[in-house]
Amino acid sequence: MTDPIASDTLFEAPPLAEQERMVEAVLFASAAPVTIGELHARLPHGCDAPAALEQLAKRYDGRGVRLVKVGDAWAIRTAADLAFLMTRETVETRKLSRAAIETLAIVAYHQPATRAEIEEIRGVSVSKGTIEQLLDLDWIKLGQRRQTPGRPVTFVVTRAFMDHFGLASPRDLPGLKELRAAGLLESTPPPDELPAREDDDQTDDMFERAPPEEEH
Amino acid sequence: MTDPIASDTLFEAPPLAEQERMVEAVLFASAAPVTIGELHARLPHGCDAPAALEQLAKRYDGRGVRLVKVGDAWAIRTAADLAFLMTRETVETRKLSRAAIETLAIVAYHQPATRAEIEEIRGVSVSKGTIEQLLDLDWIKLGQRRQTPGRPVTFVVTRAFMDHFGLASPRDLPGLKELRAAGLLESTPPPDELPAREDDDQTDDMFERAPPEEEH
Amino acid sequence: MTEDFIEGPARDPDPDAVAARLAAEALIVDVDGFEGPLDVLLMLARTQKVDLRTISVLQLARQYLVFVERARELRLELAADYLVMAAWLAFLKSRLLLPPDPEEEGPSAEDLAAHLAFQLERLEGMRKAAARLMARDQLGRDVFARGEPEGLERSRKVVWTATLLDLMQGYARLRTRDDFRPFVMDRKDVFTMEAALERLRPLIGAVGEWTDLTAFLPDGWAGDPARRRSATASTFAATLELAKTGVLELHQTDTFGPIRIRGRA
Repeated sequence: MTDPIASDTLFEAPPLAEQERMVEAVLFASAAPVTIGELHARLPHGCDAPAALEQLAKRYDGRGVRLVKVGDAWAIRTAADLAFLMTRETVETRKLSRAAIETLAIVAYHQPATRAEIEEIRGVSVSKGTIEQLLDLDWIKLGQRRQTPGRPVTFVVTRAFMDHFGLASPRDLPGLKELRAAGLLESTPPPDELPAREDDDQTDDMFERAPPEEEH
Repeated sequence: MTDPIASDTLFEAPPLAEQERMVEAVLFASAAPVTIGELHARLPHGCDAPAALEQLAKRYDGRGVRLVKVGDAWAIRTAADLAFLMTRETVETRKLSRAAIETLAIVAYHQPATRAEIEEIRGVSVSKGTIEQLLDLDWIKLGQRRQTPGRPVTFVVTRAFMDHFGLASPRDLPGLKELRAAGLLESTPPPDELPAREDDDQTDDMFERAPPEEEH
Repeated sequence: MTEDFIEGPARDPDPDAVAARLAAEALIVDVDGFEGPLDVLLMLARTQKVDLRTISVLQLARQYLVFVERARELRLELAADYLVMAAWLAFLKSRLLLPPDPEEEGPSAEDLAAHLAFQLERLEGMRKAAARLMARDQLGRDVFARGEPEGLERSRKVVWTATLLDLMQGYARLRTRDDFRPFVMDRKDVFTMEAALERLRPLIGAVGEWTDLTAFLPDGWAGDPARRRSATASTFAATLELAKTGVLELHQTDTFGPIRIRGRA
């Protein structure tokens, strides 16, 4: 009766079910939570916003959306247990770069390996990004510092690395002789060049001073 | 059962009631219509989005918000009879010119339509600004080029257009049947000697070969 | 607005011609409000108060020509489109009035008139459809989307892969790379036969006495054993070459004894 226009045109408030519809539409379309006061201002004269809200809250009980109170205002929100539906991950598979594969291979065959050692074998400097990527992938991790001047950090492969490559232990990595036998070395270097790099010994060697196996 | 991870691994879809909740949450969360494909991508493996949508549509029948179909997508929208409550949300849009409205209608009813066809129907050249305005509103977009000399571009209406005008499909355009029955959507090449605009006259009607719907 | 303006005079009980003339006058006042000659024709057609399918194209042509005539009298500038249409309608009018010429090729006057009527009906149809479209409940005006969307995210996750084979091949590539370094000749410590020949040729003519070969080694090649070996070998080879051509003689007294040479001039 305080609003002459509303009471003139609508002498009676709409039924509660209709009020509930109205509250539902207003809350849905509103860009921010709506207070009881705002609801009363927007709904036809004589509406009982709290009662309509209560009915609406009951109706949404157990549904995919909920009526929630934000401060002194009300809003519709998706049910918290369904939050996982709101983010959708698309997985893209990419091949590791050659630099990353080589660095990983050096760590695997020579672990623990320092960055300087990796660079010496690759003949080029190793970018920080490559090391970081392998650390991110959880395929390498920091080993103990080398007890040499400068105490450089070393890298070792992880359990996740072995899981990914299906290795029971880094010892399972085939040596150069086996690689050659498998035809992975495209050509055979001159015989007298070979003894100088006793590759297989070398690779086996490193597992004698076994890298600390990580617990995962 | 409701644990998405468990159902994912067991390849067992959650019960339909739970799927309905999920669809409800996803549609509430998005302002834009969500395609069936997108729903399936978000819901756990094995869900039947159309069935869940059907149930959900029934549930919202007569409520303050509705489930509406927009092409191959679905959205939740407020009930039109409650528009009077929404004065605060109403977006003041620039009034479209008569040329823009007619051009839009021609594209909608004749799609895919070339610029020459629009001009032939209106009997006047279409200003660049008109097409641009409609493209800007995301109500029309480029369709496939017409396979006629000059390979003219065609225009088709968008999902946003259907969303804006509450059309579940282009077939729901008002008066479409009558226009077609009256032969007014057919391609009728002008006899020679008419001062008609050059056109390439393949106003095939759009529903034979529906324009590709875009992903959202 | 223009439409209202026309509807008024069109209700006049007077014959069509009067209505058309009045309508044409009304049109002229606001010619800018028209969207081309087809639009004007459609307005004029409405004054005939008949279904567009049964419209008199002949009468329409007259109405249009009156419209253009009046516009000229008022010195209003009409776009070329309007004048082209006027010329075409004048032509159509004359053909509609004359008996059909059996010699004449192409579409008949009736076909042309029928197509014009079709165009008008189609434009009218599109106008009505556009009006009905705009009268629908519109998003943001009559129906509303979620005001505070929570958003559906689509995140992209990149999975990096490598196989054990990649790893082994990578390692094998590294470990064998050094073995195949291209062979580079060490040229610093090599005195070539060409150089020795070049050195000996100008000298030998002046050598009349037997002189030890080692005296001909170039400066700086006698000290370091490797360099000395190389220079000695190439100088000896050069003397053999020169002996063959007969410019010098060689002499060695015993095995491993010093080799001496002299010119044969």
